[in-house]
Amino acid sequence: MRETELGKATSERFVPIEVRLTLSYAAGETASTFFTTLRDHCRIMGTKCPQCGQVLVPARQFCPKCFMTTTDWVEVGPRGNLISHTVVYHHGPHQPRTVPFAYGIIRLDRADTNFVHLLGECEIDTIHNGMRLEAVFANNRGAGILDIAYFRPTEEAML
Amino acid sequence: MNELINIEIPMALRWQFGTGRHFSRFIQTLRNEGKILGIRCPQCQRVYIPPRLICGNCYREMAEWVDVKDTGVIQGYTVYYHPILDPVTGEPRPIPYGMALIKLDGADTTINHYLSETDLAKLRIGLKVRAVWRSQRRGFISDISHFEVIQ
Amino acid sequence: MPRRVAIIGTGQTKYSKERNDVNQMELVYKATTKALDDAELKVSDLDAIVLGNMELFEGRALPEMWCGEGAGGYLKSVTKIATGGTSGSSAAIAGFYQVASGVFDIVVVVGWEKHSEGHTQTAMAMVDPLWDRHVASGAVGNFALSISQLMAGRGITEEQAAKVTVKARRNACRNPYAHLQMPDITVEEVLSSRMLAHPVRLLDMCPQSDGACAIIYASEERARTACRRPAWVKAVATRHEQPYLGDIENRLIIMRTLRAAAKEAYRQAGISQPLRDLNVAEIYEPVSYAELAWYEALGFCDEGEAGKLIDEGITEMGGQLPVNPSGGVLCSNPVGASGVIRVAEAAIQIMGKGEERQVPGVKTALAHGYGVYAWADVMILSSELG
Amino acid sequence: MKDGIAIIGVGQTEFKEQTSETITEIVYQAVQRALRDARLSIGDIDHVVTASVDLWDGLVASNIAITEVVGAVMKPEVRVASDGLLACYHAYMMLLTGLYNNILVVAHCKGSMGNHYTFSNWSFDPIYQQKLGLDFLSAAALQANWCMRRYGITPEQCAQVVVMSRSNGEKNPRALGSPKVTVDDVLQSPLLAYPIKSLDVAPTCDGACAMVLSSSVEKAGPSAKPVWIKGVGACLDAHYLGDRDLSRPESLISSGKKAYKMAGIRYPKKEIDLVELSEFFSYQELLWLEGLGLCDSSKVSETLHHGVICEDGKPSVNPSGGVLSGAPYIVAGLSRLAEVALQLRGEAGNCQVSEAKTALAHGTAGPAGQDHCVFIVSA
Repeated sequence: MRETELGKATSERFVPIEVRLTLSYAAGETASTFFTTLRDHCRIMGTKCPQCGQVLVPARQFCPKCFMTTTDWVEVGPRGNLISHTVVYHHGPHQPRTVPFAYGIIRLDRADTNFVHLLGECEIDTIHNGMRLEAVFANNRGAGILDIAYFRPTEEAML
Repeated sequence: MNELINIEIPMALRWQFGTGRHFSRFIQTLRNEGKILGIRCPQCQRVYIPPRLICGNCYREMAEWVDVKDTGVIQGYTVYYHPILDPVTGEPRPIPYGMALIKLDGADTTINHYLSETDLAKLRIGLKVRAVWRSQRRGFISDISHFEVIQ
Repeated sequence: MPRRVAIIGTGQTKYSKERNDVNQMELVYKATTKALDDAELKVSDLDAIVLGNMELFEGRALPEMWCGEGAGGYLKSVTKIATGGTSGSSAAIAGFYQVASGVFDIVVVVGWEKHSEGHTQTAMAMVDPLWDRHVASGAVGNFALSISQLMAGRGITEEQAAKVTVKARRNACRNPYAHLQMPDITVEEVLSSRMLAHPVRLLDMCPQSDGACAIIYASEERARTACRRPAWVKAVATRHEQPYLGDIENRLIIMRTLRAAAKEAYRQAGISQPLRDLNVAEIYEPVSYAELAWYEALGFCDEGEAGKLIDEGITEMGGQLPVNPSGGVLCSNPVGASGVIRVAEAAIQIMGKGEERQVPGVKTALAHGYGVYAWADVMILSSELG
Repeated sequence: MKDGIAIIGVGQTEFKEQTSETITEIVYQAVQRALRDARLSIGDIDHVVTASVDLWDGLVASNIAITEVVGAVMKPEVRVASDGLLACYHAYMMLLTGLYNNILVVAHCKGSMGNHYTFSNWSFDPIYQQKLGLDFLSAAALQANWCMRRYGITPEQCAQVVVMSRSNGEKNPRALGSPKVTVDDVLQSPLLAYPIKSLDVAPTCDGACAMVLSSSVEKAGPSAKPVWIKGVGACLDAHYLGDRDLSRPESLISSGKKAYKMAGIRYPKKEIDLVELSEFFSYQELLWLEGLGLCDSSKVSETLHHGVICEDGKPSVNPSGGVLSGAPYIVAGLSRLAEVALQLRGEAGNCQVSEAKTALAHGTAGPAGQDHCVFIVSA
């Protein structure tokens, strides 16, 4: 933690404190398979719950509702329909894109849960719920959720 | 066993800490006059450093400010051989370095601070020490660079 | 009198330096499913969840939002406790209250931590920024300063502390979950390990571990039907202390918080002589010297006699009061879980499920949580409803 | 046993946009006011339950900073690291055990210390969501867009909610006192995340709230004005946003049902006189009412232009100005319960609702209302 100007008492009423460090979180076996498949084959994977039969996307080790370990892997998407969206105008240092940018909640083909990701290559006012989308994969992929760059409208969505 | 992935996320966060009534006066007095202020509980008469709103033992508000000297007595000590990040410089502190629990003359609580002495044979509880101040004061106890043993 | 409550199941993951095969939520899931199997229950039997975790160590906020599902928390009441080192024991106590209240019949308490994913030392430095952060000495330094008082005031020696480490790391060899297991560790080996901050050496200090531990509470009726030998909760007590290290005079010698919590717990459980009335104790020792300080504060011995207890093997396996058959915090320390592990291991001894680390004939067990500079939780479990 | 627990004292600081007071000072002020209101001294308190979150406080184990002022030196305290109302639920259960007489519940947060939305990014799972940059604002915007479409809620109706909250809030000395606004002011305020505009958002602020709960009210003497806790429910929803139908607040519906069942309430719309909700965004006031079965969002447009939110103004909603006129995160839920207690004691001053007998207080935490807690109380 480098607190270069720690406690520089700008005024004795307020003291600025800063923390800079990098956290590293294990994705676990299931999410690691999801990410390596994304990176190496540009395929989006879900896992199926043996009890309720739902295909959970992105892939989960267990079904949160049935508390059962998932067994089979199912490829989903890369296309799907937009369920809800927002366009962010308020900047924050934690955002991966400069504003304005859009988020979408997308029901990918063959998935039983929705997928949350960024939207791109579309005019803000053309975004409408139900529109048909397809995943656009990043050029250099490092096994992370941003290996999918964003989802864009398919050709027929543009007609 | 397939490849296991780790997700790296950089954290860069800032907080604006309010110093409040007591600490703002402690900072001002230390920075401007080089004096260390404690505060005394009207009930148990204990003088606390750092100064604060209430005495936890008596649940009484404290208002009597007390000047505390920059000399004191060692109540506990250690010599550090394991580098730890110095929060002021942000660099690992060169080892070995001494640390002590010091009851400053005029205070009833101790402060943990750095000690120049690193020879364990010379260290024991009860030794008298004196503060060695940094040239430039900013109003924090780290304005004292370390303590040195007197005698 | 509150409803009677018992622990009817426990679940632990293997504690280790790094669990890269599971993320935090999956780690919680692993411990929870094991506890459900142990109690022969399904997730639908759980009425509520209590979690213990010091999330800022891993840079998190509101971790129950993500990890609550791992403990079966979907569409259930989830309460997340965070009180420093006592997070696990305080969560265990909170789970007891929620069942004793009558609002819930079956509650699972899960504590977890993944130190491999965070910065414990720097997070420890995120203490009071106006004071502690300027001389933050971290866990090792804070203990070293207080241990010099303990040695001067109570005559505790480095050898006696080394014996505590040897007892812990050998006991841990009979605990399949323990992180550090050293079958042939010797006092000499401990005394020659690298000095961190005098007199604390590398082998005197607890590790930083990844791991999770779950316990399941049941109301009296459910406990009777669900479990052959439930571990009944006889006492719970907590004491917190003033905020700064320098406020606490002769911290490890006086330890007024642990003395008061133990006294209250013994009163509730009808214990007059702990050394005689307790059959096993799982206590929270982040450094070997602390175990000797806790012996006195818990009333296992008179003033200045803690060294005698370890020298005469009274707290060894086979001694009059075995302490930490599990290997304790010295062998496994995922901070959010460490307090729950103490309670789980005490319950395991009562339920007779200790396998190789089982102390014969355990009827009454003590579990202790320690945190911050001098916070204390004490819990007493018994095989008899009484 | 269940009816034996009452709120016998409430205390709150004046919420401020930014104060240089420390967390210790604002908590002390709230505790002093609650003890005075309960006519008790700190010695009468036998356990403390606090609510705070380390990342927002910038401290590890941030309850260390308030141990002295909540009277927990050499006494028991436990910290629930979530909204104050959930901490209160735990305190309520502790009292039901019969092991304690009076429990002090305290919640604090200084929103001015840091960037609220950047902090909230750290509460999303780091594996699949955090690196997308999601925060409480974008999660709420996804929910707003979805539920406004489903229930036909319009931006004008959301703006109306802000107008009513601000006008109620102005009459409430305890509220932040954000200035009155018009529907047009709200509609023209800058868009933060479609469809949420800046005036649709509850301003972050600094403050603390404390409350004394008692299981031995008869000992509290004649002047006591107990507010009895009749029912409580709390519930957590799925975390991954894609696992939830954001237009249907499952965990709020479940929390409400549990609280109604415990309180013996079968027709909430008729039996609840007064509601204080934790709405951090204007659309949430309507969505929470829908989830609690207290108003039919599709009929909101008619009721709104009568200047009320629910049909024939019953229950009355957020007379205090609600969270929308400004309440600190983490403190919001507990301060709703404090406002409701004052209302039932007839001590709410200018924003007093006439003869309210049974009231509901609501708290929420996490993205897009993932975790909810509901209290039903009566005079």
